[in-house]
Amino acid sequence: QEITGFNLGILGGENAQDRLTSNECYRKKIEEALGVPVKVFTPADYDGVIQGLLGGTLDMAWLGASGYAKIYLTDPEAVEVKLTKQNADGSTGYYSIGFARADSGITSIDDAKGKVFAFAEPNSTSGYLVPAAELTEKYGDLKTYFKDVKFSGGHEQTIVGVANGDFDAGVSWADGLGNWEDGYNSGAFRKAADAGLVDMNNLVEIWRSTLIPEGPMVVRKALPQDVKDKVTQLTADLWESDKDCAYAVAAGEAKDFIPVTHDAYLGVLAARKLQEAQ
Amino acid sequence: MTAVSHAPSLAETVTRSFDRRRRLALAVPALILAYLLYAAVSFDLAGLAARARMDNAAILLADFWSHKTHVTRDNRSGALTVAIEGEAKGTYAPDHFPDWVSVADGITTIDLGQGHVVTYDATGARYDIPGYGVVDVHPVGGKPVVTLPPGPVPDWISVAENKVSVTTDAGRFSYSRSKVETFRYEPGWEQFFFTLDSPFYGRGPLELARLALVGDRVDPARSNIAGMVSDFWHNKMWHHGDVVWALFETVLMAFLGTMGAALIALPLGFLAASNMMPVRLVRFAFRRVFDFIRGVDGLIWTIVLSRAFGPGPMTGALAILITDTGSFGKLFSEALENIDEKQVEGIRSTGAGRLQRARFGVIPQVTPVLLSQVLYYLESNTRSATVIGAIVGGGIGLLLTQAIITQKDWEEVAYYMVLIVLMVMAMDSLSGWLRRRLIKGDAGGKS
Amino acid sequence: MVDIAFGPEPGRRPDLSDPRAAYLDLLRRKRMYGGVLLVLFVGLMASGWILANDRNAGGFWNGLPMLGAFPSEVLSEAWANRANLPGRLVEFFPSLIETINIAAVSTLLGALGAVMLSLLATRGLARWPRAIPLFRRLMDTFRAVPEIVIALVLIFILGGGPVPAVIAIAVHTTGALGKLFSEVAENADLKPVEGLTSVGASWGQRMLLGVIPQVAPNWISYALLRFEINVRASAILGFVGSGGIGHDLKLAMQWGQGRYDQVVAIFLLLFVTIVLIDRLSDRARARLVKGA
Amino acid sequence: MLEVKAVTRMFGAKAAVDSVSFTIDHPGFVGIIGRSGAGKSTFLRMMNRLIDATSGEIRVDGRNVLALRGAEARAWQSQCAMIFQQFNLVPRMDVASNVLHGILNRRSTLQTMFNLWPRADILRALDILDRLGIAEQAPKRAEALSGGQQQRVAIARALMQDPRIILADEPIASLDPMNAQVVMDTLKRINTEDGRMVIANLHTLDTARRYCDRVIGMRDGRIVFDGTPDQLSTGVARDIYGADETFNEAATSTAIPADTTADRTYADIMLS
Amino acid sequence: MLEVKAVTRMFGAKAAVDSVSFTIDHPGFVGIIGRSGAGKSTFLRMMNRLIDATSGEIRVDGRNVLALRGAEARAWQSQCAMIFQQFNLVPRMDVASNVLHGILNRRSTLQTMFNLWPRADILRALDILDRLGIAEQAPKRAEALSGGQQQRVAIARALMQDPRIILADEPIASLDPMNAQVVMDTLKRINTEDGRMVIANLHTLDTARRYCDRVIGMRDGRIVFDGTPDQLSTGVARDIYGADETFNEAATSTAIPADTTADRTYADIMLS
Ligand SMILES: Nc1ncnc2c1ncn2[C@@H]1O[C@H](COP(=O)(O)OP(=O)(O)OP(=O)(O)O)[C@@H](O)[C@H]1O
Ligand SMILES: Nc1ncnc2c1ncn2[C@@H]1O[C@H](COP(=O)(O)OP(=O)(O)OP(=O)(O)O)[C@@H](O)[C@H]1O
Ligand SMILES: [Mg+2]
Ligand SMILES: [Mg+2]
Repeated sequence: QEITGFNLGILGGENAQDRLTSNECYRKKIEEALGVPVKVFTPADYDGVIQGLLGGTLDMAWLGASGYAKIYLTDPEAVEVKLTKQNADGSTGYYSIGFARADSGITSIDDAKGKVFAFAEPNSTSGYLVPAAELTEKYGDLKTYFKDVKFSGGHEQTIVGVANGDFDAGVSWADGLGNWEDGYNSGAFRKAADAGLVDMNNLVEIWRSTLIPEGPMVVRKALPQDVKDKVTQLTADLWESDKDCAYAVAAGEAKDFIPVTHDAYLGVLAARKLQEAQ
Repeated sequence: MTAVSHAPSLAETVTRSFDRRRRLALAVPALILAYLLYAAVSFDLAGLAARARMDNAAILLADFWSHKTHVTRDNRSGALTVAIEGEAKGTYAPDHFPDWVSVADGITTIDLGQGHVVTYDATGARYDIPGYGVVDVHPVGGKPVVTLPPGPVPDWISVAENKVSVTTDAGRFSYSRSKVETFRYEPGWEQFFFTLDSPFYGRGPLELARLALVGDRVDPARSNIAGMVSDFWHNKMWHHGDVVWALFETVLMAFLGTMGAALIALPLGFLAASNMMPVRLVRFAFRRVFDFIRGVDGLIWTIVLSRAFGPGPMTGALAILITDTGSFGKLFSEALENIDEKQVEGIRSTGAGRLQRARFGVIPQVTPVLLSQVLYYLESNTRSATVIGAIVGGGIGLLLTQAIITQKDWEEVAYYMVLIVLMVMAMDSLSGWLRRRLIKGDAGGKS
Repeated sequence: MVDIAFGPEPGRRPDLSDPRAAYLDLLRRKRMYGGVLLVLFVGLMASGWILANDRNAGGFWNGLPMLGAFPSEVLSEAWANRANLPGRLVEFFPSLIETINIAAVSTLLGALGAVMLSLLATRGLARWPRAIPLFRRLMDTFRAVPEIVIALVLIFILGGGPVPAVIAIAVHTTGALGKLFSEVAENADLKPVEGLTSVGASWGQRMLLGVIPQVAPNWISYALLRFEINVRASAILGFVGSGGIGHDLKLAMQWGQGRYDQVVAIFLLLFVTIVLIDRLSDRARARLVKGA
Repeated sequence: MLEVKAVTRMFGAKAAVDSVSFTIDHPGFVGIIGRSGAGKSTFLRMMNRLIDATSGEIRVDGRNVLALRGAEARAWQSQCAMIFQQFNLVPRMDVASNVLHGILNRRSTLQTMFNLWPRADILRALDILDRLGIAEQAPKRAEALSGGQQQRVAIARALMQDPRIILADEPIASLDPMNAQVVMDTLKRINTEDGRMVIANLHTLDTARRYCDRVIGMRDGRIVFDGTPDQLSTGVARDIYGADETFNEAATSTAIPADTTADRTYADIMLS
Repeated sequence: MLEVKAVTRMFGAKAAVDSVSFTIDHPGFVGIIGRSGAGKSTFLRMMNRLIDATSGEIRVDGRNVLALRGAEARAWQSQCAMIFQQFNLVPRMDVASNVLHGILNRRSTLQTMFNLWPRADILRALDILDRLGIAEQAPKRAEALSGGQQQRVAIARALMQDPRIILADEPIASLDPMNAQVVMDTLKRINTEDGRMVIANLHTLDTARRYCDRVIGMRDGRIVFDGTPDQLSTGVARDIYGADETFNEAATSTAIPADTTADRTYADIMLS
């Protein structure tokens, strides 16, 4: 069948206007490839994009891993994963990193037993979902293992809270590349350090999760096959054909967009299921 | 003349009623105070005082009206960049550094003002702090080694194995294995009018005026005035053009939602008014529908509608429309119940039909009330549209919430806040003006 | 709308020497204005909706059949887990109380602020008549800043929790009620005030005895209305991470599938509360204003 | 031409109008008097079909108007204009529009919805206003007029209906003496010049005496007097008003006092 | 004791009170008459410091009260009671509280807020009400009283102030003749019994003649007459009121007419 338009959803995380601007080149390319008008949407929170994909008003989006899991669990027939981002070092994910104050003497999760532990917020993949699932698997019920489990409200609040001693330890995310004292190359630590909120020298890493996959690029399943193929192909070739544009779409340094399958997200899906059961 | 001269019972009644009122006068504030105390405890006000991050407030306040420029040297490659807010689009060209940064023979000198000077050179970096001395950092085996003036280390200097940082009133300095950075804070919204790549950047208002009116073309391809307008409108840092569009989109959502709701609620209001709708059941049903619509909040409607219509301004407008249909339905039916029956009777006595009675007996007298309500909601919906816009991905609200969530562009937050306040004020005056113009002085709807 | 929109023309005096021509002339102008106004309004509405529809991801007609999709998804799951519902209601009840407390405290504080500001900003009553424009602008500004903006900024400083919400709503309430209060006060009868002035009463006494008893029923009625609005607002602010039941709703909502029973429970609590408060305040207001 | 047969109206157990019957055979000026609550308004309102009768008939040219339903009842209303104590105009609309409301029944709903009247109708409305001496008020809003002027607009609306019968429910009760006189004079003129029947509820004896050809006295819903003004002796009046020996006719008088010099002088001084 | 020196008040370019000077040396009953707009109210309001004078002095026992500021001005107000045409009571509060307002100047706002009136004050207020014959109204709301009663409450409030001077701005203009007489009698009694000075703006000549020891006539802001009531001839009155030959004194009369039978009968009928 024919399509009359193509709608692209972009997730939050950066200034909305910047997101629109940086994706303008991408939009143009898709428009050229498909020959129909392409519109870009940038709702403030995940839900806007997710509802759009579920409702069939958005045709394609870059999602977080958890967002994909949510869509899949709501309606497995809504979207299919196509590509993901490959980082400069060849990895395709990031880590949830446990940390504590350097002067607290805590250097591992075992040391943190009986202390106050902070997560970011219940819906965060790296700030709660994955670390909580992994820690629960290894140490049993966290509410009894730690003295208290708190939600700080966000990654930044966790970092600041631990640095201030409000919490004894917590988790946040980073790409795990580069130096700890810079807050790694990218992630919540880096942002906090760059903003001058914390001095990374005062913090130590005490735990690291398994690799959390980068979010996928998904397309709506119901789209005509050739549309799906065209858009996927175009995006997969983006780093080769237009590096600047690819940089803008990836929102930073990366190596390539590479194909990915649903299986890469089974871990996150399982973590979500685990949480749901609670 | 004594108190005995009148019936004692009267004096008693009166003094007793004074006592009663006195107790009431004391009890009400006491109750309020007690409730506030309870609330303070339940909101953990004491804990809050401890949690409050006043330094965050300071950063925010400073960022509201100032900007910082990063002077960064990559310690591995030795490359030097000077960038406003450290952003790519605010990066100075290497041959056009601001005048407080000078590079000569591989030595970078950064003048932070008030005598504070930072120098980067091949051996490391130095920060000369007046009244304290020189903080000298040089790498040994990749790790920074710091030499401080004698005495205890002040708390504004942080020295650790891999990183040294100094924070003073003049700026911030940090040295790590990978890079050395200096931040200079300056007041003002940098690049608000023109970005660095514009030929008009850094020129004073007078010069700009001269260029606009009489000056030679800076860019031969376009006149100066056109260039200025275009460079301002397409400002890459502030996106003025898009911001204006966002404002318009917000007002559009509010306008469509409010007016649409009014048009739908008017006939429904008749069906829910006891003096217009004789069938009790219908009336009751409509009232409950209005209650339901209002009870489910606009935000929830937004989410429900997002599934059906996807993100975009129409979804926002529809969300406002639905919520307000509930409010207007209730308000309108109340207004209809309060009408003066005499006018309707007068029209009825001429043999007018049902619709005609409504048109001439009812509509003229409720119009001022309705109009004034609608205009009032128009103003307040402009505010709601800001919030709803954020969810449906449009309007100034999206820009604002995004800027706040990313937590670094506080000057943009300030800019958007000012714009929102101005927009709501403008809508307020517009609706006030329309009210006066259309209703001509008589007191319209209260409540 | 013609008849109401443009009453007796303020500008041109009708030519009294020929009432008939004068009236016909006036009628012509009224009809023209009315027509222009109507065309303008219809044009604005139509082009506005078309524009909005164009810029939306999904079109109006395509979306219409999907309207029930989300609610039915939520309801069907909640129905499947209906056994949990009573437990959920109990679970979220404390959050509801917190939300109501946020609304009540902020309404109270806002109303107190509004009383002061409105008295200071009302012609004929103001303590410092020259400062009236100042206080008015202050109220306008308070009113114009959306709650969510203040809350977001305060959350950054104070962290999550109810206090940012209270402050945000209180500020907005001060502005909104201040305007309404001062409109009421403007219509207050000044004779008692003058009477009190003549005995040498201070400004506070004049306001307390001469103005407040007159305006109190209307003021309280507005404050009750505001309380109801603020319950809603505090629920919404939960969406941005201030405490209360709105926060729980947001978490459950964002999680989606699997927690829809929570969504329904929270929604029920909120809905019943809002409707209840709405009815109660309606009653109370009717009694205050009409029964006085 | 008008035949009222045993018309009754109950409110609950109480008969507001209790088996009233009378006949009027030429278009005269009929006054109905009686104290407050006697049932005068209720009777007129039944006649205009603003409320339904409980039983009885009112035959106009042989047709029982009380039995008419729907559009027919409205058509009857359009032939039988009503004037109210409180004028019952639409205060926010202009005077001419208010007068035009008189022909609402004869124009289709669609035609009237947008207040777009044919030019001929407008001119006729202006003519009527002119006849009543308030043509220059036509563009003003009704609420901007004085009470007497508003009542004249109400009369103009009634004339616009081109009715056979004009019912007037205490047309001068809310007016000051000066305006009352103008309004009563107007009604009388319409009665004599146009030959339209006028039935007016009146509060006061002297007005009834001065303007009516025939006076009907009501008490507790029943007719207790029916005759010419001359027959209205003080004794009869006492009967109607249910008053005792102390009855003083001046008590119900609203006539303009003969001597108004003092008032005028005062007014002059005040205005000077 | 009271010395008014060239007091002037401008409203825009217009002098509402134009260089008024006079002296009063014993606490008599002074009437100020003059037609509407003559500046009577403006003068009293300046004296009570409700509005500021443009220039001039009012010396009471040598102190210029026009120069007082802030708390001192309020203290002066508390010694110089004012009675208004519209009573200016707090309608929703009870009569006793309204009387107690007379001593507000001696109480702090906080005390007022918590209704902390000492028992002695309450009793004194009741005594004053008793003296004015309305003690049994004390618990009622002020708005529930008739006009004449309300004005007596206002006088009670004035007495509560224990003032040296009572200013009364057309105290009987909104009252019916019966109540007007009661109120004027009360003021006169206070004047003679307590020896407080009363300055009253009066609208009507006969009231001034009947109650005043001294009459001041104003016209266009200036004093045009200052003398005893006997000196108030019709010619002088014409001067004051700016009237011509047609001047009829009755026009300003509010005296109670001798014959009120008609009114009473009417009332009886209506109430029966
Ligand atoms: N809608 C109603 N419901 C119940 N009783 C009514 C109603 N309308 C009138 N009545 C009663 O019917 C009786 C006659 O009322 P009506 O208004 O006809 O008297 P009236 O002669 O016009 O008196 P007035 O001079 O006060 O206008 C009164 O006792 C009145 O209380
Ligand atoms: N607040 C004001 N602003 C402007 N002009 C005023 C004001 N108050 C009074 N005036 C003018 O001052 C003049 C004197 O007014 P004032 O009220 O003192 O007269 P009066 O003798 O009390 O008349 P009345 O018998 O009507 O009360 C009038 O011309 C009036 O219009
Ligand atoms: Mg009647
Ligand atoms: Mg006066």
